[in-house]
Parts: sequence; structure tokens; C-alpha cells
Amino acid sequence: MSAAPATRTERMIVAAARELAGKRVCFVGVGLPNIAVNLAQRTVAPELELVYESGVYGARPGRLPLSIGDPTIVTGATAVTSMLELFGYYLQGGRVDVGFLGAAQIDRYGNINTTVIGDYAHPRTRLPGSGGACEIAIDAREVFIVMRQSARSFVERIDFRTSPGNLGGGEAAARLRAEQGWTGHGPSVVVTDLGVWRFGTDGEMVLVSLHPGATLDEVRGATGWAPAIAPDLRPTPEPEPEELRLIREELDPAGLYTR
Amino acid sequence: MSAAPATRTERMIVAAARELAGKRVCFVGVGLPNIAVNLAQRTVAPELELVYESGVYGARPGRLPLSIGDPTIVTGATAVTSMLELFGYYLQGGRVDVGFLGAAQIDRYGNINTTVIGDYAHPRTRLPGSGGACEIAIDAREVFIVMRQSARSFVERIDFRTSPGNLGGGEAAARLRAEQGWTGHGPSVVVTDLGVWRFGTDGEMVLVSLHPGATLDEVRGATGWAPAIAPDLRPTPEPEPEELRLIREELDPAGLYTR
Amino acid sequence: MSGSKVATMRDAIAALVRDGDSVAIEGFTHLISFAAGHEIIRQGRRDLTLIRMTPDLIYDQMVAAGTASGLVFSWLGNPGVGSLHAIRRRTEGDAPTLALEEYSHFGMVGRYTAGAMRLPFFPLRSYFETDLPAANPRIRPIRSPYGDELVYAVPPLNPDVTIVHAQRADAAGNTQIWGLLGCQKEAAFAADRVIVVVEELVDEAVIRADPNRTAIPGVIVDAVVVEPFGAHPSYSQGHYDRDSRFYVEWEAISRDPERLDAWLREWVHDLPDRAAYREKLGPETLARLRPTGSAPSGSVDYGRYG
Amino acid sequence: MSGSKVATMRDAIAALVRDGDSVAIEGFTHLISFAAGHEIIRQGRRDLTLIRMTPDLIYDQMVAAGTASGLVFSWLGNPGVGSLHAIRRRTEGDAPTLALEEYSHFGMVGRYTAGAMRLPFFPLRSYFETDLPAANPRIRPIRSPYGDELVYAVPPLNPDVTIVHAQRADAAGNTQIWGLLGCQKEAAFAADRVIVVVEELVDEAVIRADPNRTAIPGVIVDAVVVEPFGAHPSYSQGHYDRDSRFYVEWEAISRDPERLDAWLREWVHDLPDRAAYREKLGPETLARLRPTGSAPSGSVDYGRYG
Repeated sequence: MSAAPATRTERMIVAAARELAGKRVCFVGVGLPNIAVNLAQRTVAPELELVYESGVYGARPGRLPLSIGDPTIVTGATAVTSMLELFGYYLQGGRVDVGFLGAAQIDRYGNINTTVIGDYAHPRTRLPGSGGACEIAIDAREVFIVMRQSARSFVERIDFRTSPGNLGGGEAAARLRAEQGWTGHGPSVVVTDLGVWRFGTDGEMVLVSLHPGATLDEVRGATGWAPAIAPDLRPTPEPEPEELRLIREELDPAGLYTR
Repeated sequence: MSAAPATRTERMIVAAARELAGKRVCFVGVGLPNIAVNLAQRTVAPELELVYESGVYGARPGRLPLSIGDPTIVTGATAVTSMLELFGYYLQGGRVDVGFLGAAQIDRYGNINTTVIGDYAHPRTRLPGSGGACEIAIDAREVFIVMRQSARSFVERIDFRTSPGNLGGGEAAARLRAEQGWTGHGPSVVVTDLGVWRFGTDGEMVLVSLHPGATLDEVRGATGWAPAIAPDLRPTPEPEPEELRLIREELDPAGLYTR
Repeated sequence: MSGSKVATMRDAIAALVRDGDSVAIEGFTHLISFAAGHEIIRQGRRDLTLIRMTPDLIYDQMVAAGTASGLVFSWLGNPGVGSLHAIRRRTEGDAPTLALEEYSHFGMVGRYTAGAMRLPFFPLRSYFETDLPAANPRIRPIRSPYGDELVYAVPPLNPDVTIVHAQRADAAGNTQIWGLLGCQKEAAFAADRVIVVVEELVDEAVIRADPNRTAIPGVIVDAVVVEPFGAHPSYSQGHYDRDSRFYVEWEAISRDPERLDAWLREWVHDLPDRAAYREKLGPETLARLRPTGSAPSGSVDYGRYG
Repeated sequence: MSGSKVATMRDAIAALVRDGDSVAIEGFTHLISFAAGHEIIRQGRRDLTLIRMTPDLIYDQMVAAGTASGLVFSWLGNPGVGSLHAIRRRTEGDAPTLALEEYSHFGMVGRYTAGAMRLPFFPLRSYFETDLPAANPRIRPIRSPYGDELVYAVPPLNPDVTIVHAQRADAAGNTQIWGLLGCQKEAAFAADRVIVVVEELVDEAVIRADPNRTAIPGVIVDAVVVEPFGAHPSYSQGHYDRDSRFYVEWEAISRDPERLDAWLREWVHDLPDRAAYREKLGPETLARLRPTGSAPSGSVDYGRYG
């Protein structure tokens, strides 16, 4: 019965799920965030309500959906509405506590690019674009970012700002958000396959815990700037056997996202 | 089997109903317009779709509703929507051919007051206000007005302009409507208990037919300005026995509106 | 999902409606919570700003009972019948004592929508060439950033409390409505506090069986009050008819201040709650208002997936 | 009520979609009319501006087939899988040949809504401090007439043609949808012409039994096409599942232009119509996509009145 040790991706999912303890309404993205949110609902956040930008509130997916518009998130949900109402009344209306975002590029202030690599008019790589990300970054009370970390994704300067984070610094961002009446307070945590980052009052991300097996050198090599490290840096707590069992047996038995 | 002769109110309803020949989508007000529209659907306009500002499209009322929010207009309707969609997508979206309005006061240009008699801040009589009338006057492709006529209701100057008609004249009104992108072309007919009025290119109403039994002197006494009379003024055609039967036996058997 | 929000009307009003609040009891003809209005009168709330597209009899009663200092509305009358005389008495003549803030229907809908969406304004093609913007300076012109076109704007409306009657909800406040939907969803999302009053309390599974029917999610609801017949003389589609006879009778009651006071005493102050009102209405009235038959929607299949 | 609008897909596309048109085939994941897209490819339409929040595989196919010169969208990908490589090939590098006009999801929804409501713009709290307004100058700041607050505006979107797949409609085009509603209603009301494609043609009485379920009224519909399984590999809630396996397979097909061409030949050009596509899919695929059970909504009672 001794389980295989946790992979880095599993550590990332478990760490992200634990961040949801006590949260109420969560805007779910597909893929890794979806697994993290479903894990949280089965462990640290049984009261969590799942919102999907496709128009679903209070989803009870019977299987892991491949897309955020899968029929399994509809059947048995509390409410299914038009996207005008979902984005207008639920998200912009300020009813979402946590929004999950992924990123192709992120900078030290949590600003995110999911639009292009290279020049906008003549891109090297055309990425999907905003979708609802730009609105989630502005309207969700706080934003959790989940992504794999590398020197190509953690960059000094993002090629395009799709979703605002702490802009050019914490104070200016807080002032702007207040002035312009944003509901959101911006990014509060970035969970990667190497560790967990939080944001200081200067708006810059700080590594607060390191996954067992990862090293600070590895983190520095996978970060496009000189990263701030918390003086009380700790190892990320190990996943519980039950968390691993849920991921492996219930949430992603095919290992589509977690291997 | 010889029926009682038509009353003036019945003549008004029949004349209004006949105006709907060939029309497709009609925004129904309660009371007299409602009877006229239902009569038209049973006679000259079998294709007529009834829209109620309460959110109903394609109503099939099983009885005459006292209010425009009666449950009988809901059961069996084609669509029932929120008022945001009804006013936004159906009315402002330009999908309504004819809007029916009543009035407490009307001027020669078809401008309508349903707000106050006297000064706005200290009114002699507080009337209901706009409801949807202001939007109907602007957005319905054409507007039919049905009202009883008297020197107190057909006035030189209305106390408050709730719903725009031909403003200060036909040309200026047409220019403004085009410039500001109104869907509506304004009032096209006023049907009263004395006769039927249409609008000339100068935007002023002209009496084009006189109900049998009414006289021109009576019309002049019940009009607060020197009314324009069409050179080819004709008597309003008599109601058909079937029209009277429908009103008396099916649409208003209690005579709530028609006596 | 979460704990029960079911409360008595007395407790819900006591906890959630305060003197000086702005209160929207919404529902266009359909599903007007007379039960909540009467409890507010009984608890003697004062200085309320009453918000409704169509104030209807309930606000005529609440104004007559002295609960209100202001009214935000778009159509002021007894639909198809006549006037709201208690309100007229406080708004006509030289010294009106009720502050009126007046829009059109689409203007009110736009205000709730802006409130629900946290927009600073809602644009609409209305008010052109009317006296309404002069009468209400909160109706303002706005230029389009495309081609300079002019439309009008109305400001967001965020009631302190919105009260909605509905056919059914679960204990967490997930609420379903059929028939006329009015602007209840917008008014609820725009509000700081929400009370839902229902004909029937149902299991969560009933709601989850038809998620497209859900108008208001429990997450924005503060209290669920179960009050069958709580909308009378308004109605609940499928449960009972609008009591049009009472709307006609109100014309004479409302016209005479003494009769109106007597009516309030008999039907509101002297009754402890809605159950007593229902009993006083009597079985004949309840029977008279029963629908003449059923008209089932039919069932659609959402399908199981996984 | 009025005459039948039922047509074959071939006739509907021939009559209503013209070279140079802007065309919105909407449906968020759910109810995407692949059947209509394939018929547009077969009929060789050119120079279309394709509009969709999420272009999905259908626009990757239509772009690969040479029907399009522009794309208006908010999220460009194969959801949960990867990229739309045909579109990427025409948008990356030094000489892109497909004009992109890019918004966020709420921006696209706002554009359709402004189009449906004939508003000159729709305001939203988005785009603050992003590079999107610089990338797309049609996203413009606008000041509130109340307190000077700044928000952003998007312009109305009025497609020449909107095509919507739905569970059912009557012959007059009155259309009902359950499950994800996306922005189909807004896209349909915003359009000049509307084609509805349905799983089932039903009697008018079925629609009228549940008027709250109606998404699109017949009065704005030009043609009704009956095409069971017409949304595959997208899905129809209650009828069949999303073919996620095909979405995964598309990644490799789309990546290789020759394979993609072969796929288009085999599954679009060489088939006369959707019936042939259904047959070619075969009973095993249809069986694999059947829901695992039924999940009935239950019926509500509207009541008879008079």
C-alpha cells in the first residue's frame, strides 16, 4: 500500500489546493487549476462553490472535464446562466473570492502574458489571448496563479501585458485599483512546480516555501530576475496520502495533467 | 339577432384594430389598446405577435388581462424573458413594428404627457409617468395612439413631455430621429372616440375620418387648437357585426373598457 | 451546500431592514412580496426610500403607513384600474412630503443592471427630447467614443435591501422563478442584503435538476422565508391568480384616508403574521384564485456525464 | 404562427451566407454548429470575417479551407489541449495573412450585447493597465457622467449572419436551449440574418409549454435546419457528449498542413451533407458519445388562467 512519492506537479496541485482553505467562491480555469480546486473541495474547502466562465455556478462535475464548457459541469449545477450574467453579475459584480490564472509569462509583479511571444503584430508565437483572464485579474477579490516555472516563463519583462498584476509596484497598484474601483486586490500567491511565492507590500513576489526535492539554485536558474527569498523560507509540507490518492484515483486517473 | 348600434368607444377600438392590418409585432398597452390588438389578431392581422413590456413575446391570452403582467399572457406564450432583454433586445433592438400609447395630454405634433398636470415639482395631478412609454415612442417603428378626445386632453401645450412625438414639426423631428439613430419614425395615427387622425409632412395631425354620429363642431370643441381637417374627410367605416360580436362576447364581456 | 438561511418573516425583517434603508421589493405585477411589506409596516420602520419600477398597492400601503420618505420608480399607478391615492396625497399640491426620483422602465432596469454589474452608469437610447432629464438631473447625456453619437445614461442603483418573492428555493437560498422574471435578478445582485420569500422550500436536488431555471444563487441571499400565498393580491404563476378584484377595490379604499387606515389596522397591524392573513382571507378567496387547470412545462433532459 | 422556415443546410447557407460576410457561429464549447461550418467550406465561400469568442476547431478548419480573411475573437485555442495550428500559421511571423481583431471574453459579450441592444458602445470594467487597448484601438476609455470614473468601452458587433445550434425549435424558428447558454441570444439578436440548426424540430405547443426556456424567437430567424448530431465534435446537452477524443486528435492533424487537407477532403469536401458525416462517424462513435444516463429537469406548472 505504500504509494509512489509525490511528483513535482502533484506537489504544485496540493499546495494550490491548500491555499483555498476557507474560501467560498472560486473561478476555475481548466487543467491544473481545475484539479486543484476539486481537490480543495474534497479536503480543505468543502464549502467551495465552483464558478466556470462558461456560465456555471455551483458545479458538481461527475468527472474531470477536459474543457471549461464540458457537459459534466452543467448537470447538477446550482445555476447555469448566460455569459453576460456570469461576467457581469458574478465576476464584475464582485461575487468571486478567488480567480485562478495560468500564464505563459509572468514578471516579478505578477503581471501576466497569455497573448503573444514576440511583437504583437508579427508574433513569434501566437498564444490564446485573454479569454476571461483580464477580467478575472481585475475583478476577482484575489488571484492565485498556478504555472510551471522556467527562465522562459518567469521573465524580467513580459512581451505583452494581458492581465494586470501588481503593475510596476505594490503601492502604485493598490492606489490605482482603489481609484479605478477594481474589486480585486490582485495576485496573492503563485504556486509553481518548485515552490510557493507570495507578494510583499512592494508588490514583488517572494519565495516563501520550497518543494522538497527542489533547490534554491534551481529556483534561481528558473527565474529571469534575482528572486526575493523569504528569510524564513520553509519546505512546502508534504502531500498527505489521502491528497495523493484523490489526485491519482479520482481526479486524474489517466494522468492527463499530473504526470 | 339585430345587435345594438356601435358605441363611440367600440368605434374607436374597431378603427384602431383595423390600423394593424399587415403588421407583425405589436407592443401592447393595457386597456383599450389591448382589446384593439386582440381584435386585430382575430380579424385583420392573424399573424400579429403580441409583446408586453412585462417580458412576454407571442402571448396567447386566454382571457382579457386587467394588467399587462397578468398570468394569462404568460401561459402558452412563445417566449418570456427578463425586462432587460425585453426592453434591450426586442424594443431598443428595433424588433417592434407598432407601439400603442395612450395619453393624458397630447399636442398637435403627437407629443405626449403622462407625467403631471401642472408644475412638475408641485403638480395639480400626479399621473403615472413614463413606464415604458418614452422608450416605445423612440424605438417602436411607428406609434399608434388611442385615447378619448376632449379639450383637456387635446391641448395647445402639454404640461410635460413624457414621450416625444413629432417634436416641434415634421422635418425637424425626422432629422433628429435620423441623427440620433432612433429606430422609430414617430406617431402615425391617433384614434379617438370622435375620429381618426394622421400626420402630415409638417408633423401636425390631420383629421382624416369622422366616426358616424360625431360632428366637426364636436371635434373642434374637443381640440385645444384649430385642428387641420383633411380635404377628403370621410366617415369612418362602420364596424362589422363580427367585430362588435368579438368585442362584446369575447374580449370585454363585462364591458369593463368598452362601455 | 452551506447552512440553512430559513427564517421567519419577523426575524428576517428585524435583522435585515433598518430605518433609513433603501428597500426594493421587486416583481413586475408577478411575485410582489406583500407579506414582507406588511411585516415592515408592523415593525414600524421609518424613513425608508422605497424602490420599485411600479410601486403598486404595496407601496401605497407602506407610504400610507408612514414607513417612507422617498420613492424611486418608473410607473406610479394601480395597473388597469386607477391611482395610488395615498402616494398622490403626499406628492400633489404645494407641499409634497414624499421625495420622488423618477425614471422610465428601461431606465430603472438599466439602473439595477448597472448596480448588479458594478458599472458606474448604464447607457440607453431613451429620454431624447423629453422633459425627464430636466425633471431628474441624474439622467445625463453621454457621448459614444465611436462616432460621437449621443445617448443617455442612468446611474447604478444599489438598494440596501432587495426583497423578492419566488416560487421556490432551497434552504441555502438558491431560488427559481418561472413566468414573468421582471428585474428581480438584477435587483438582487445589485443589493447589499437579499431576502427571498417563497411559496415552497425544496430540496437542493430539485434546484440542481434544472440549473437554467435558477434566478438567484444562494451565495447572495441572506434569508429565506417560506410564506405560501405571500404575494397576494399579486400572484405566483402556477400557484394562484392575481386578485384583480382586490386591485379594483383598492381604488375606493385608497381614495379615502380613513378607510385606508382602517384597512391597514384590520389587515396588517391587527394580524400577527401572514398565516393569520391567509386565514382571514378565507378558503373561498383562496379557491377563487386557484388556476383553472395545470399547464406543465414538460421536462427536458440534461443527461448524465460521468 | 407564421409559415415554416425549415430548410436544408445546403439551401440555408446558399441563401443566407455570402462572400465577404461577417459570420458568427456561436456557442461556448456547447452547441457549436460544425455542420454549418462544413457546408460553408463545401460551398466555397471566401473572404469571410469569422466571429467567435473561442474560434475552436471549426474556425481552424474554415481558415485552413480558405474561407476567411479575418477573425474576431477573445480566446484562440483548442481548449484543454493545445493550439489551432492552421490559424497560427496564418498569424505568426513576418507576414500574417489573417487579420485579427482581439478582445477579452467580457469584451466580446459586451460587443454582442451592444449589437443586440442597438447601443453605440458597451461599458465594462476591464482592460485597465493592459496592452489590449494599444493592440486594438477599438477598445476605448470612456468617462462616467457620474463622478468622472474611467471605464472602457467596446463597440457594437452586428454580424451579417449568426448561426446557432440548439436542442430544439419549431418550424417558425422559436428556439429553446438548455445547458450552457453562452452568448447565443445576444449574437442572434445582433445579427442581420439568423440560421438556427437543431437536434429536433418540435411542435409549437412544445415551445409554448415552457416559454421561459425560449432563447431565440422565430421573428428574428431566417432558416431552421434540422441536423441531428450537427454539433459534433462539440455537443448538445442531453443528446450527446463532447467528443474530447477528437479534440485531442486535432492537435496532430492541425499541426500538419497535409494531414489537415486530407482530413478536410475526407470529412468535408468528399461528403455531400451531414447525414453522410453521421454515417461515416459510425454507430460506435455515436454510442460512445451517448450520455451515461438521463438527468430530467422535472416539470413546473405555469397554470391555466381563463
